[in-house]
Amino acid sequence: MINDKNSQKIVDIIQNWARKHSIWVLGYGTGCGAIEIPPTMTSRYDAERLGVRGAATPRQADVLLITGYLTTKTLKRVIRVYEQMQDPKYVIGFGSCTINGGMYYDSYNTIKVLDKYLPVDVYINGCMPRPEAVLSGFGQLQKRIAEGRADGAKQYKENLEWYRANQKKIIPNWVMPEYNW
Amino acid sequence: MREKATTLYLGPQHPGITGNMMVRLKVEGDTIVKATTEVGYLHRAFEKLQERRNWLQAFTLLCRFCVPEPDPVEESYARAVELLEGREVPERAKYIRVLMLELARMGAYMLWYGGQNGSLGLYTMGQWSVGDRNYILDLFEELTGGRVYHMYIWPGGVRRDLPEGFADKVLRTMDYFEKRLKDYDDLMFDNTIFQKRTQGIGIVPKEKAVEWGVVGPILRGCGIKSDIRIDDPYEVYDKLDFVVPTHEGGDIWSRALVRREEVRQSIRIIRQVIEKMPSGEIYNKIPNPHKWALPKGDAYARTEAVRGEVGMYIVSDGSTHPRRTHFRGAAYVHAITLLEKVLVGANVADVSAIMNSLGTCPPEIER
Amino acid sequence: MMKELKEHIIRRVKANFTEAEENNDFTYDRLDFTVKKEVVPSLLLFLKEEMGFKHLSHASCVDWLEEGELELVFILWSPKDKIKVFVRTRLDRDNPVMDNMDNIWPQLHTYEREFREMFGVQFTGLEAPDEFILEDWQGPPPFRRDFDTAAYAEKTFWHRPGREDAQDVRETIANRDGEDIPDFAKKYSR
Amino acid sequence: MSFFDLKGTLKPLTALKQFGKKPHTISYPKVSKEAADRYRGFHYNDLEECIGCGNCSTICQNAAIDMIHLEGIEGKKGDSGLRPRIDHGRCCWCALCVEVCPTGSLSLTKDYNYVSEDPDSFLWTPGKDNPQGKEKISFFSTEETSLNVFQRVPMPELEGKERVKSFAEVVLGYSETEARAEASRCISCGLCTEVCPDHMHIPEYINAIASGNDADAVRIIYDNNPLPEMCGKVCTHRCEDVCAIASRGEAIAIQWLKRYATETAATADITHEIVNPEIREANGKTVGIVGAGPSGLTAAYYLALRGYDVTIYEANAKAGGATMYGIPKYRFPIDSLDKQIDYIQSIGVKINFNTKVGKDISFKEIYDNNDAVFMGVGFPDAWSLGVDGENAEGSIQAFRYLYMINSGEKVDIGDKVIVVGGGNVAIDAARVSRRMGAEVTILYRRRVADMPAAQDEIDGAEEEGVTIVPQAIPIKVIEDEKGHVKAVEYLKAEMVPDERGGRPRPVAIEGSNTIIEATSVMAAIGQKGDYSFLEKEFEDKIKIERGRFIVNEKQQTGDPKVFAGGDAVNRTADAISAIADGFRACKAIDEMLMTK
Repeated sequence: MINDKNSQKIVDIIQNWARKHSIWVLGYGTGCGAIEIPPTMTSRYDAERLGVRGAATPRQADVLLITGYLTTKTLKRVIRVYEQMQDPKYVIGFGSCTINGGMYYDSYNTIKVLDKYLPVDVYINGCMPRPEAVLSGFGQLQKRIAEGRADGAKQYKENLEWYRANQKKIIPNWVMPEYNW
Repeated sequence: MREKATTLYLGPQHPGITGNMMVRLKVEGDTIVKATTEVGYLHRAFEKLQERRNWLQAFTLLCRFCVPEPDPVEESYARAVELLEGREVPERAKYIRVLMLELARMGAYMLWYGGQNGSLGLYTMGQWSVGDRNYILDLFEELTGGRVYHMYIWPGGVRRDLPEGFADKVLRTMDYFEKRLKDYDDLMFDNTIFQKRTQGIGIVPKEKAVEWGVVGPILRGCGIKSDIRIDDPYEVYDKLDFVVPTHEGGDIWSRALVRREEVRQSIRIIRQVIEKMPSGEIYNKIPNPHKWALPKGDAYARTEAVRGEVGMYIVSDGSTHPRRTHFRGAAYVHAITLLEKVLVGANVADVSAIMNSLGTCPPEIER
Repeated sequence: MMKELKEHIIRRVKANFTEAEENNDFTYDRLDFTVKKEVVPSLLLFLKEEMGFKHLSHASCVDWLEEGELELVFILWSPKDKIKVFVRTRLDRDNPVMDNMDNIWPQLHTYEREFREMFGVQFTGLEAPDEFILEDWQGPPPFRRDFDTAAYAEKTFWHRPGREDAQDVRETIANRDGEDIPDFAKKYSR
Repeated sequence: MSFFDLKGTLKPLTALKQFGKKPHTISYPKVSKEAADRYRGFHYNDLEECIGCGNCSTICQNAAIDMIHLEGIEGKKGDSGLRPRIDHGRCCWCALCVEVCPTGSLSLTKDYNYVSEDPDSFLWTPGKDNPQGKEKISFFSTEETSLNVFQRVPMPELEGKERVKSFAEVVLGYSETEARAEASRCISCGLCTEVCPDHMHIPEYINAIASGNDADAVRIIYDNNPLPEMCGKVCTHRCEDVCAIASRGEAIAIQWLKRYATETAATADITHEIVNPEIREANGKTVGIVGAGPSGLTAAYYLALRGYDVTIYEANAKAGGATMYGIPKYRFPIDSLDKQIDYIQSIGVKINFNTKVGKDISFKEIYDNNDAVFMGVGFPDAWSLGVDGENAEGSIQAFRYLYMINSGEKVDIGDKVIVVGGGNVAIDAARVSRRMGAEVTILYRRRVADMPAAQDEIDGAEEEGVTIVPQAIPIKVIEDEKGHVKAVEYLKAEMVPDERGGRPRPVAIEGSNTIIEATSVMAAIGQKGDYSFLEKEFEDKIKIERGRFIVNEKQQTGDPKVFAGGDAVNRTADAISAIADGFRACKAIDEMLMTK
């Protein structure tokens, strides 16, 4: 075990460097934004150059891409998926709808402000964001990770009660297991 | 010996699923005995929102109904409005619309190439076809200003004329695709794995197909010649020369063959459109959108998309806002009642391939 | 050609359903029949089995709040004759009950589930779970005209703050020049 | 199919040939592909060109656009002073805002890339936050692509040849369909209301017309203008100058739409029925009004509605003032005026005709017998030319000429008329003379473009065959032996730029004397007031400067009980300003008498 503060710092730097270069994105197309993920991942934009690739299950994934609006029904699944993911984990808000409701600001079935329910590390502007913008988003996330500031998951744990209260306001029928990892 | 039935949840978070939806499978061994589709993960209440917007504002929501191929939705809405209002569309706009629709069809089929193969574990195809699809998106970007959301076909015509040199670019892209399609054939249709995983699987019975509401390439994959472009021609399809391919069999394989041929027909149509396109106006301008009221009544217009018949039913009470809009997506039928029937007896491993082949697209189910 | 076809269909339908009101005003391939709701299943079956309208193109529900009615519309397509027929019926908005028709076309099952959830139309004999698209919904059927989605969204979800300094153009100008817009005129302001 | 399918196994391996090819990957962020020439990226707004009409904000179906105050941008006439701010947490880049922007100041650029960790940083004020965006504009609207309807519905008019045959009204008025179509062009921004002296509720009544509720339109119009049909026919319609649509097209025909709405109420009774004015119970206070011109009538109407006992003293046999006697009947038919006067009388306004204050009744008497007095006395006199021979027979004031024609008197003007001046009175006199069968020439000191008359009036005169000779300064009226006008001598002028920055001045060219034959000469170079009716004690209290009453912002003169309005007060000298004065005075009188 390393207890020394300085050596911990060095370990952090190495860890962050490694994490930065292996961003595995959970394959969950929550909204229409998912349509620009295939072009980003395939040959033309080839996100794998940057260490970004898909992961099939939450436990193997690092990044949860919220590709646009979340309906209340999906929000429930997304929360569950997010809590199943293991640290380190990050959330990217994709497009207008995650910021302030976007086109669906007056819809009775979509949430408007994502960061009330999940900690968001990076927002990407656009509706829909182009692959270049998506890659910039990943770039920003990498920068954040490298600087050790990507602490959304920590925030979530620390403020779990606040997040839970907000989540439960939208999801009246809260039957979900607690994932404690 | 009967095995104990287990329930399997496929989705909403599952790499093999075609979008944000869920299929509840009751399986015995790995044979499905009952499948139930559960949707609603993408319900944004578009039609409710459109009632709050005026007839033009409502148009911008349309392309979000089905993101892989938004143009047929725009086309249906535009045509329904024009039908209700009696608005004429300039000839050139009609040609441009057909060009858009066929490019969109190709783009969506490129995604399907990737999805269908991906569902069988053949990932190379996705790298190729989805990568190549970007060339179509580039064309869209140049023509409409957007890669994915075009918001281009609107009531009265289209928004902007072709930019300079656009026709040549389209033709060059078509040349490229013609070459590439041969590669696709080598990789996909001649591939033993693909053949064995698709032939005789996911069969839609021909005698029931029409009654079950099957449309589009899936119906044609049952050997029934049915295509709105020919049966109920819109825009200028009746002036163009193309073939509606059919294949007997009703399985994934014959649907794939239909689609393979349709991409080629799209290229053919696009070449004709470029050649025949007249010059002239592109837009029969609507009045000030804030005060644009449609006469009382209703109209339904439908368009042939890659998934089959998509349509828009609009009702006007004579005001500036729609009384009701109701979108008909092909997946509304294919992904629920049809999928539930086709999946029975299928192998769990084939579910993803069958879903891809039936063109399930959840956003157009729940809207 | 099309005219004769339409007249033929009207004749056949009227012979079997005397009360059906037709609307033949359309210049394109369309014909409307309005019937009482009790007649709808048998008319649909008749059109499908006898008249070649094999394909159910679409079905829709429209809320006519002011008239206290819900309208059901079925759009049928005949692959043989290449013509559309709209079958329309009106239901009492306060007690919208309709017969289940998913034995005619299986896909009507889905439509009926949607109308039940979104408009509150009850289909007697429809066997399906209550929830279709919505989950844990506690409000009224949301697609009814009297459900205000914007007000609901305002109440239920947060909107991001920071935009409170927005001004109304008309008001700004009126305040500047001391114009009093009378209340009865305000509904015409934008 | 055999168990081992050789072709099916080998064919896919041809994919290996791709190894030799150069990848088509765009190695973003190292390499970046430029967005298309029409790309719909971030907004850019030309803050100078923008007029803050807010049409972008109302078309935005996502409620993404706020109109906000920006530092350094002040509102002015034709500019609300507000500018759009886009919430990128709402925007969907549909560019409808661009399509409906009347000025074309709003456009989209090729920029699209913005990522941030701060969700509050997505509010953007285009133009302010991205001044460099101007170079990257990609998606914009032109006159052709814009969704604004820039062409006005043409107004049916009598042809020039037909017009000169009679005094029939030239402008025929919109039909219902035409009016609805024209009204539906309006984007309801309300910029026009600020310029209207009376601040009429223009967007509201135009919207009412567009949605088919003419009765509501009439009610809204009568809210602060009791003579709207007159305005619909003769107003100077400065509102149309600042119309947002006019920045790239033809302004909404505000004046003609008002005319359309008011004409749907065909008689005074129908008007009364539609407007259904709420008349308050008599409050026992009396107000005396001098002059039944637009300002006096307006003050009288709204005071009567508020329960005052109002009496108007009018020197002439008919009410209407300058609009009755100064404006030719082909522009403003007498029936139309009568209808409006009847309506005003029907709510209880008393008018004493043929009662000249100072002669038939003294001002002091009115002053003493009423709780307040309003003077809407106008400019009954005209300036003379001040050249030799101007008193010759056949030399007449244009204003006086119009008065006589409108009173039904016969005037012999011969067959060659010279009108001197470039204002509306000059044009009116010229066009009336054409109708009397004379050949008419207008002499004007400056260029045609400098003429103060309304452009459509000038065009109308030319269509009717009036000759306009610009840059001509009359120096002499030549008489024949009987003392009758024979000709006019004038000098040609050249325009010299004003060194003080004013508009160019005409300077006579020596030796350019030209003589033009004439049977009569009409001077139309301005009117002036006649305040001889005021007794000495009032003349001191009620201050008069440069021929006009001095009033405060409530139209109150030096004597707190006396209010004034109309031409004798304001410099704009048009009916709508007079109406505004009357309306303001009414409110002030009401406030003064009710708080006492």
